[in-house]
Amino acid sequence: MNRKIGVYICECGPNISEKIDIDKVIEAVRFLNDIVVVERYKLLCSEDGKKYLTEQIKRYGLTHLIIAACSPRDHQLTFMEVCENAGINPYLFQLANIREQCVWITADKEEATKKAIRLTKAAIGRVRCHSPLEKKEMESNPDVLIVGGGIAGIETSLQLAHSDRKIYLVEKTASLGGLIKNFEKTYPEMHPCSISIQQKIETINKTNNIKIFTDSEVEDILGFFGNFEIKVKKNTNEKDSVSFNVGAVVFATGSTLFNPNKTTCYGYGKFDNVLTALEFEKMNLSGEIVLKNNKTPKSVAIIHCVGRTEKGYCSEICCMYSLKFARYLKDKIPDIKVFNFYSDLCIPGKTHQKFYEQTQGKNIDFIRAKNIEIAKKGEHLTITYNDEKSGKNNYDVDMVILSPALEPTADTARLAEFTGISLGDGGFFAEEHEKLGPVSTSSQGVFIAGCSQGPKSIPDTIIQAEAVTGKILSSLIPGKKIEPEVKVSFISESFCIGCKTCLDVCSYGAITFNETKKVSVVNEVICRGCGNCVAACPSGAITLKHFTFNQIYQELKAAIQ
Amino acid sequence: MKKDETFMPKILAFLCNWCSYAGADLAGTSRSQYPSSILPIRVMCSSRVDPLLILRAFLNGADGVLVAGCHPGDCHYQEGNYYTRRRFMMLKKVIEGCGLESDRLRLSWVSASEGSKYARVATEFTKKIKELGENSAKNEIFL
Amino acid sequence: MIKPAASSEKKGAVLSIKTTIQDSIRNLLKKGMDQGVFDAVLIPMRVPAGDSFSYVLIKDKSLLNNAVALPPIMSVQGAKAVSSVTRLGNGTMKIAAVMRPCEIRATIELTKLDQVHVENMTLISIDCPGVMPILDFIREPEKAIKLFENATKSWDDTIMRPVCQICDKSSMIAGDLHIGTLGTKKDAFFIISNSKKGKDTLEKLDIPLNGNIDSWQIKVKENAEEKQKKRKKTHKDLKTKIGHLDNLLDTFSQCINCHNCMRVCPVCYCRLCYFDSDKVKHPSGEYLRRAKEKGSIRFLPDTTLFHMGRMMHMSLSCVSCGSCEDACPMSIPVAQIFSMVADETQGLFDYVAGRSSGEPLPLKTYKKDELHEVEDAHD
Amino acid sequence: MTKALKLTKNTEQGVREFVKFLLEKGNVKGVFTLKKINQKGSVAYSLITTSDELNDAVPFYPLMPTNAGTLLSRFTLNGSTTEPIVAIVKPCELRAFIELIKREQGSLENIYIISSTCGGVYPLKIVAEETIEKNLSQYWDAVKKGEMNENLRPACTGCTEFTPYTADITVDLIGHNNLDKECVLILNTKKGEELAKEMKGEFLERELDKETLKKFYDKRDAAKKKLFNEINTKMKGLDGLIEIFGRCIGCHGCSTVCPICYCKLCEFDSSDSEYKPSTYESELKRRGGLKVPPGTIYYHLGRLAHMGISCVGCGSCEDVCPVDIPLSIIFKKVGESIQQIFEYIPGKNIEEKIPLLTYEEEEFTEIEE
Repeated sequence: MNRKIGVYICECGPNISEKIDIDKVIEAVRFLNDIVVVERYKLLCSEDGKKYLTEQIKRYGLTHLIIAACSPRDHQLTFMEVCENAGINPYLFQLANIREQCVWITADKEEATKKAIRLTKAAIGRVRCHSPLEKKEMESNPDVLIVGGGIAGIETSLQLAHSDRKIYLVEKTASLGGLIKNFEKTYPEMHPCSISIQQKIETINKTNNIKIFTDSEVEDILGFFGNFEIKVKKNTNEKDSVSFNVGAVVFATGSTLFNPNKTTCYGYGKFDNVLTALEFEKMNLSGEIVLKNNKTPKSVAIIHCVGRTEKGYCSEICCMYSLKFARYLKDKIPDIKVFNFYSDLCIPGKTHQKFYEQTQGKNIDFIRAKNIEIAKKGEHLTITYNDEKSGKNNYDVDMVILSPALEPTADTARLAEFTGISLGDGGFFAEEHEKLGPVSTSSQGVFIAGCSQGPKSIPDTIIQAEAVTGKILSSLIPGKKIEPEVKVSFISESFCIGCKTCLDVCSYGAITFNETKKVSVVNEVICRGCGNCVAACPSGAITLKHFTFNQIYQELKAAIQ
Repeated sequence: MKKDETFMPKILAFLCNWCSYAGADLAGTSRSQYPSSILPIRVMCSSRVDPLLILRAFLNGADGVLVAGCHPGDCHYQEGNYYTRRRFMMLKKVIEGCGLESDRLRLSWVSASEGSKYARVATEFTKKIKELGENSAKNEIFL
Repeated sequence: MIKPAASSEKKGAVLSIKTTIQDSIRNLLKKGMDQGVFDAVLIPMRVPAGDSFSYVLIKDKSLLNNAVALPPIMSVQGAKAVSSVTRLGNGTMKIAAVMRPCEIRATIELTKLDQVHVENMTLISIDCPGVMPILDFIREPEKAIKLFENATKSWDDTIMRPVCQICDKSSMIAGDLHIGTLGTKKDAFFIISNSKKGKDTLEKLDIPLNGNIDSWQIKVKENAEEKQKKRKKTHKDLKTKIGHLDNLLDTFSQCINCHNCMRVCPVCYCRLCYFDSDKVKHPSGEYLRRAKEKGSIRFLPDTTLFHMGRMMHMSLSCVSCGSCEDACPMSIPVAQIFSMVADETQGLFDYVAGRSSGEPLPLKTYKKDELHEVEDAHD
Repeated sequence: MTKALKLTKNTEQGVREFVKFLLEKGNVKGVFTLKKINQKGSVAYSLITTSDELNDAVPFYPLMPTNAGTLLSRFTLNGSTTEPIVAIVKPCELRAFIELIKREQGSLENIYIISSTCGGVYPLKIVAEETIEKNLSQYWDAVKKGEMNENLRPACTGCTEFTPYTADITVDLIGHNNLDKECVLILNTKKGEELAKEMKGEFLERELDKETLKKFYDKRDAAKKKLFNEINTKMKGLDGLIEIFGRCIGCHGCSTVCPICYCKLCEFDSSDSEYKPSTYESELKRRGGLKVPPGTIYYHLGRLAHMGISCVGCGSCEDVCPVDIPLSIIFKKVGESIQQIFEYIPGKNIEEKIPLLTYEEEEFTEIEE
């Protein structure tokens, strides 16, 4: 191919023009092979600049474009768009970053000019090896599978149902509502809870485009973003299974409580009147707080942080709901004595401190304790512990409520395996990125919301449900095709020796093995284009489009010569 | 190796797009100053940096090669940088085992918010390379 | 049989030697570079450790001082070096390549397979007394240099590779220019043009082609005839020795399948050899089946198939350079066997590998009326 | 204590009869072992299916024509063996095979492995020189006494991995005094025990003698250190490397015979490694001259980077080098230094991942400055 490369150097107002000798840069690259024009311009990213570039491309019949200007993080897309509109494939363009990483880091004009020349030459060296890449488009299914009928699943379903798509909501128990349908009130405002969740369930039942499967489990998930094939089976009838297609999957499988049986010190399951938080919520919702012998308790101990050491993390919400329990108890049995045994109090948030103070005010004891043990003593339960100052101590109470850590539900691992995502700390679903991608996962089109991602409060759960909704609404638009990444890996069949090295290092399960041909194959829709497999392959059989060995090598060679 | 005060080394810096390239940009926008010896090469992930690319750069006369990526655990692609670290460690051993200067290779984790760290690494590394002098592979005929 | 160029085409000059012939050649090349006749020179040079020679493409004239036009060994066959420089195209540099006759011939073979592009290259050969086995040199370089020097003077081939000892094409065959050292006076050598390009080059170097090269021609002819006799005899002996399949198998039984012979062969140009490809990798059942047929098979099997297959693939282009034998860790006389087979296969088509770039590869062409002896007799 | 089977035959004869028995019983359908293949005394690995042919088997011949790891890989590359076979191989060959299996280049299924403590092998040139037979009695004498032999492959002289890790049956050779009177097969695995079960002989509890092997190890280790030190004095800087590799003729025979180099087409032979005319031109502008073909140092360093992690130190590379480059010691030295950082012994454990295909979150924090 006869290349015609145009090189344009942006003055970026005074930003670049005052810091280097642009004319020297022009001189240095003007006579390189394939260069047909080298010009400077005051501000290439401006509307005028873009118009100018378009005219230049047409005037010189450019096949490749080099712009020496700012960081590609700023205007790469701007200029790629210019290329596209002017009829050059946008991948036959390269941006040399002579601003952020060149003129702004030194006051030495001469050095900066030399470096700008090197960077521009590097970009030219690279662009010579560029190949045009074509945008890929794929039909996508806008429908969504939501696994888990708790507050996260319900909220996501309701939000998404407003857009033009079908929602499949799969719940493994007989009814929707998850854990919180057992809660009488929510902290800190102590508003009724079970009523509002009932209302949501009614709405969901009335919404036409939400199909609900209760007593059901997801049996298989195949495919990728835009085109997942789902199989759901009824728990009650093995043979009763349904298949349908969706474009995205949301895991809202929530959490379950750490089983206090795993530590013997609490006597859970052994002594009467030792309850878990959930058992207590249920008792409270039923109306009456009573002991096994139907008497009203006179004193209650609430034990925080049950299982925290074993699990290795703080479950965030236990302290707050323990305070709520103290409120329930005081409201229903005003004379009751309540002891809170905690190791660290976790009361973050703008309203929680106030709630804690109000709870404290009602003559409720907070004891920082270690080595808690519970023994039976007649009708009572004796709590032995070490406190901060006075050493070993004990109290007798009528009832003990344990506030255990939250842990992922049993099917978390199974669902993760279906979709090739990994499990993070504590066995919860691993998010794509702790900070930058908290509701996405390593598998495109698979999202996580609520406690399946980690212990969290109801408001945080709803935030995630809404975030997932946003992600799906913006990426999976009914009638619009999806554009998978084009800068992906490609494996040459004739070079591949079939050692599966690439399968091992790929974080996305984007590579599969063709057993007949004994070669690895990249699924271009799943590949994210990191290039890890390329560096891992000893045969040089893998190419990462737009980051080929030759492209990078020519760039670096031109840079150091 | 010749020592020369005016020697301006040529150091290639493979920067991952998401963390280190952004960090290097930040060094610029906050006007952190560092030597112009550093020549950035943007890659999507540090794990794309094939040890053979580094070897080729080295034998082509690059005075130093810096590979920078997201901090462990922060990789945009989840775990690429853990592989980078292993490959890099191994390459260093190969270079060292063959009696070459493995100090010409450096691995650094630079996040998008660590502009000043990037400037510091660039400055330190340049200083180190200046001490080592020019890479003799540059003019070697029998490679 | 060699078809010598008509003597009218062969014109040469007699140049005087001031210090050594090597120096004179260097000066000639320098002059060429000074006058812009060549931009670069491809020529052997001693490696820094002194234990070998390597082709170096030289642009910096001062490096020519270390160049050696006729080193005692052939570490890399020159055609491979030419291919490395020009396989992907002619480039813009005008290059003078100084090589041995068999290296030039291999280069000519590669032009027919598009593996070299010599339009911008001037191929210069030199009268060759043979090369020493590479290990003889590596083990005692200084001694080897002395031995070779003496052998060059006396044209004594006893220290050379066996296949060099039976080489009957050790002088000008193809190429553009030739440096003649046979039949000269002590302080002179010949430079002979063999093509229009060669003639033009000498013109540009102000070397008039009016020298008397008769003594060289006579000596070359004598030498070739003597070697041809020796070659025929050696091949005959070899044939009686390995002429039977059992003997052939026995000869190759020591082969360890390293394929070095193929890798260093200048005319084995495939990127991936058929005999290294998936086509020769069988399922275990196949190996077991073959073992059961005979009670036992050598593993890997098909060693002889490899060598004979290679003969099929490349013997028509074999220039008997001997690289294969030099590279064989098991000291199998590969080069001698291949030279014998090559003489026979090339003889079939009256073809001499590398004699002329105008001669098409025999298997790429045919004559309507030929080779009836292989046909079934028909009425 | 491990189960063992003692036969009152000289060791080689004993093993020969053992595998004959296996073949005749039908426990295995083939025997993969070294065998004399002609009158001249050439030895090659063979796949033997009849007991008559086993008479020429020389299972412990001190020669490695090809690393058997490569051969077993070739045998099982396109699916594990359809019928059971027993393979008698050297420890480094077994380790190479395991490394290849980790790379999906073969399968152990249906293969019984017999290995031995290994006294090392001679360079192949000894075959060309036809002097091996002369050395044999001296060789076995030294092995018997647990002493080192001279003139072995340099890689063997410095080999400290002479005991197999994962063989089903290990034959006691090094320091085994009664080598010529008895044959001791140590049955390491259930598979091995099962195989030997019906063989006539004395079953006993026996392990390799740790003390003898430790002494032998110390000798080898000292020899290795000496070899490494020698090479270290030469491998100084780029100039040193060029001194060593300058005579490389680029045949890539080292990679062809390397059991770990398993690629279909080596990256260094691919078009990616070719220079364009324009590349030559720009290189010449800078350097004034360039070795042709170029890339020698790149090739050797690159190969180290590719296979050093799995180098089993068999020494095949050096044996086929037409220009006597001390490859095996260089590769062994650099290979071991890489392997040490990952605490990895190639081929020791089939379950252990190749270090470059896995990682730990907390490691090598020191290299990130």
